[in-house]
Amino acid sequence: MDKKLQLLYQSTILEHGQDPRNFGKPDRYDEFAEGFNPLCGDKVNIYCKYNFNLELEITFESVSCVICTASASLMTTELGGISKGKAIELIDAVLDGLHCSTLNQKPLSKQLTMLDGVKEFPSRIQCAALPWATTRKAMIESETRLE
Amino acid sequence: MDKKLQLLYQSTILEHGQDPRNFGKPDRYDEFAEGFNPLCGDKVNIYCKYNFNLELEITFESVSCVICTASASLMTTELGGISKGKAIELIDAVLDGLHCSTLNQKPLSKQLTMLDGVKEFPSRIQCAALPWATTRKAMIESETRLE
Amino acid sequence: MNKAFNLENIRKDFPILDQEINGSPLAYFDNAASTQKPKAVIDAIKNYYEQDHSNVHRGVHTLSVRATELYEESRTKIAKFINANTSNEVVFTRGTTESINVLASTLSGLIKQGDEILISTMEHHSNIVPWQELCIRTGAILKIIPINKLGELQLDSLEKLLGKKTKIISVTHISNTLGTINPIKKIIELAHLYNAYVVIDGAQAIAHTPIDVQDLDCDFYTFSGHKLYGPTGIGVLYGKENLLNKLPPYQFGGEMILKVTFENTSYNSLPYKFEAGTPNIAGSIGLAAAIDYLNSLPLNLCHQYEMEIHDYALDQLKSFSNIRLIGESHKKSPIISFIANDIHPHDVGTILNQKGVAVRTGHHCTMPLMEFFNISGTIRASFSFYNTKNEVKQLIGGLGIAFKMLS
Amino acid sequence: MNKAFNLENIRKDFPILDQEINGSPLAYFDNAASTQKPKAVIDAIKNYYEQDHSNVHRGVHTLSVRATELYEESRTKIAKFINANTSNEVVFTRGTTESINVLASTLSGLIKQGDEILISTMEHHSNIVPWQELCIRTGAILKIIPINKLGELQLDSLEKLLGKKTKIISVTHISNTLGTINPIKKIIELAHLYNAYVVIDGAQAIAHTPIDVQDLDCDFYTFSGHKLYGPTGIGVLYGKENLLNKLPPYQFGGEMILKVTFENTSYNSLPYKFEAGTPNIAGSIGLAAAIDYLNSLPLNLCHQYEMEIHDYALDQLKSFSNIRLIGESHKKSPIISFIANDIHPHDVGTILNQKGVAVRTGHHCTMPLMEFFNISGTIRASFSFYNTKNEVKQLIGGLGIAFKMLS
Ligand SMILES: Cc1ncc(COP(=O)(O)O)c(C=O)c1O
Ligand SMILES: Cc1ncc(COP(=O)(O)O)c(C=O)c1O
Repeated sequence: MDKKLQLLYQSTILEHGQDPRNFGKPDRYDEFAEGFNPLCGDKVNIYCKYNFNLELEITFESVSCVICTASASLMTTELGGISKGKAIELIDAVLDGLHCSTLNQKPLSKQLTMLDGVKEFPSRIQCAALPWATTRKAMIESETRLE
Repeated sequence: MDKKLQLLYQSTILEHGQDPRNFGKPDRYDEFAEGFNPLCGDKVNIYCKYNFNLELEITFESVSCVICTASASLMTTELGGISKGKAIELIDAVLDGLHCSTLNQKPLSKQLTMLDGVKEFPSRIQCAALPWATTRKAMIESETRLE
Repeated sequence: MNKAFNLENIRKDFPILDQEINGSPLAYFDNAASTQKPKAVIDAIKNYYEQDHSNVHRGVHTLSVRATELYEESRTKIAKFINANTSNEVVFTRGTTESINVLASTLSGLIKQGDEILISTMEHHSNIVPWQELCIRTGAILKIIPINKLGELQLDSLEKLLGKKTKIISVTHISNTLGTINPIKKIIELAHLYNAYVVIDGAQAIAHTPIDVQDLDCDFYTFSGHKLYGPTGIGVLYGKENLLNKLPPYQFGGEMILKVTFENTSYNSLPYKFEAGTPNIAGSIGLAAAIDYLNSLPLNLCHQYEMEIHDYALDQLKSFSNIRLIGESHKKSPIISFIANDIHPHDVGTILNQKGVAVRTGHHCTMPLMEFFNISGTIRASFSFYNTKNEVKQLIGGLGIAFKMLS
Repeated sequence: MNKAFNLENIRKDFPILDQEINGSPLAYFDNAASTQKPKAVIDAIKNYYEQDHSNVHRGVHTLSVRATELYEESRTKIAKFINANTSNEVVFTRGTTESINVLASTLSGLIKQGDEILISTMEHHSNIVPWQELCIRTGAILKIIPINKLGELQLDSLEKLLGKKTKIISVTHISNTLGTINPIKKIIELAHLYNAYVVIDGAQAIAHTPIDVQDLDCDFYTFSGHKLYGPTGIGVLYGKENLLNKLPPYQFGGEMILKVTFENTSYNSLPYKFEAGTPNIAGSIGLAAAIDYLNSLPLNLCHQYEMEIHDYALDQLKSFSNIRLIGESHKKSPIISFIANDIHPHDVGTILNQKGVAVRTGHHCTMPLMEFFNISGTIRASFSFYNTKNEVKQLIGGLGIAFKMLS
């Protein structure tokens, strides 16, 4: 089968896309944002909560394609348990990797670099980026609200 | 010199264009209309008066090119002294001759058929037609006003 | 028309079709979004710029006269194509969206608070949002003509919605998502019983069915050149002469004026009143060339053939058990929308493209319709007379791969 | 730039120039109305339709991705050409007229009764009528910045007109009739002292002088593609990002929305908020090709050369004693307007055309300016870098014949 397609739809991605982790809306959360891709209609809701150690607990809901869902699912597994500052750093690295450079060259986990497969499909980059950008929005907007 | 140009700017036309007959605004008039060519800015005012025999006396004022001025001047010499009905018939023949057929084939005076020279210059046909159309407007609109 | 339909020749007229995408021949099934251009259209634009270009309407010199003649000839051809009464009824716009915006903006003077505007559930955003804005501006109320599960407009509900307050009905002739052909002649008849104006969104219909605006008796008809094998950036607003005369101008500037002073400005007559500024001259000429091209084909056979391809594809799609059709109207144009169980249209679109097949996936600018069907988007294959059965087979093959990969 | 200016090569780039009109070689001096197109522009449009066409922004398939990339690349090139801060500040329109209409329409929310809008005596109708309409709608007052007999804007009068009530100043960068180059940087500075927004009509300037919107600090800058060697039907509205963000959308429909429900609609971000419906994709690509072409030339030398031709023509015209120049500003672009005693411009235009010379005659869509000079029209020769001294001689010869014939 097609090489590029196989890179895009690697088993990890398909698996996360079809059986996403940390899916759902928690009863209580500290930060929230809604992400929307007007081009395809994909929707993502992001919920962030911080425990007493200020470690992130993050979940999401979405109506979205495999790429977007998998990206969100992978994201939650990566961001869970780290601090907000670290999370934003990681998000920025991923967004830069998706839009400008490549994820491969970044100090990222193996499962994240798999998202590089999307590079061959320019119209799908925003699918992969949407959950990350939405989480960033949730985190940053809550700060401006506090100010 | 150029044949077509010489047909357009025949001596009669140049002469009428530079020394128009029946130019000016009368103290009293029965019908009036303003003609305007938005493409070049030419303006013609037409004044119609009827004597006790119901014969037309027609004068005009204009800021216009040679073709338009000559056409107006020629028109006044042709329409002066005839009845309104006859005048409209003549106007319609000329407008049809200018826009659709040729003046040559119509029962018109020699000086009017000279306006056929304009046919080779499509952008100038409206210059020749403007005074005639304006006179028609003056005559017809006054009727609707009376109704 | 005694001309024969010759697929092979037709395909040669469209240079873009002859290419490979990701190693497979291009199968272009995105015709409802935009049709491809025959060589005749491309050449008309090229020739215009290489030989005749100048600004229109304002010059005595030869190029200006030629450009003006070509531009006005285009208008006349288009008027004839839709059987308008006079070419004054053909106003050039950028496309359907602008045409509808012109109407929603200029009709608003006739609308009072509490008046009602009717549109339907299946409208394209371009035939929704301008009317929403009109309602916000005027206090009018937007009412929605419902559809049934097959994606058919509910005429009986329309009859109930119609009333003395109904001022405008704006509906699509053919749905870009469902393919439904609406009974617009009947709708126009009903609306006119209540003296409501009828606007028809003809963006999809113009390429798939002959349009006779006089027979339809519609007040306004709108379409885009780029969906009729013509250039981008050009479209048409047809309006009955007496109605267009009643409306105020939309944009202001050169061409549309008669006389300007700082105190007072008077407007030009139709259609120039609605065409401010230098128009898309090459666009109009290209659109007329598209119409000339279509007229050179056995157009009714082309329309028949498109439906054959549609029916063939529909039949083939039945081999997949996971497919749900969206839009099963009894009267349809060559558009098929479907979803495949839990598989997202976007993923299918990407895989199909990898096999050379171009389909559109998503909401197709009909989000309220998506809401009605409770889906986020569909996979849409829309056909033209240049499509082939082999291309349909390519689509079916690609779907097989996609479904295997994604489920 | 070390490139040399090579007239012969440049002329070869413009296919239309190589033709005869009425038996004489074409001498095209109607560049202020519309410029001709280099082969590079025509080819870009052709290639687009032959290889890459599809609708933009909504597809996952290759053609749609290509079309979108080409379209957005065009925006970026244009942004760079005028040194916009981001390509979000470049909105595609049909042309200058539409750009100004968008502004006059969307700025009206910021205007109250009694507010003042300033324009000048030398404006094109497209920069007069939209503001007149805005004033009628809002009760604002239109004030006119006067000019002197040379056709120069009176800066001291402007300073007197400026006040707390001044909300918008909209002036032309270069007058299409007079050739006057206005001191817009100074005007913008003055206006900003009063927090007025400045709109610049750049229709003429864009082809004759480098534009740096950031250096100018103008709020809005508008121009047409067809006057910059690009296609018809495409133009640009530049606006500062924060200002464009403040303005409401202009037209409504596809592309410009984020989400549509029948209850509520939210709008897309810049620049899409202002681009409803399928845009003139080929037009944008053609305009970018024009900019690429211009960038391949020694553009400053081209501008210099145009002024040489202008000066040469001016000098030659002095041999006629019956000529009166209209527009003698100290800072001029390559446009010459004149009248000849009692001879009507139209008659001169017709005779010149018979000799292959294309000039524009009439009011040039600046009727109030004609009133100021108390004339009904002028003969206008407007130059491009593809014009030659021989063509100027042809003009002078034609004028000799015309004057002899008509006086
Ligand atoms: C039914 C319908 N209406 C309106 C439009 C808008 O047309 P355009 O984008 O050409 O303005 C489209 C196409 O996208 C359509 O399919
Ligand atoms: C100074 C000026 N402003 C505005 C316009 C209008 O431009 P367009 O007709 O391309 O919209 C023109 C050209 O005709 C012009 O010269």
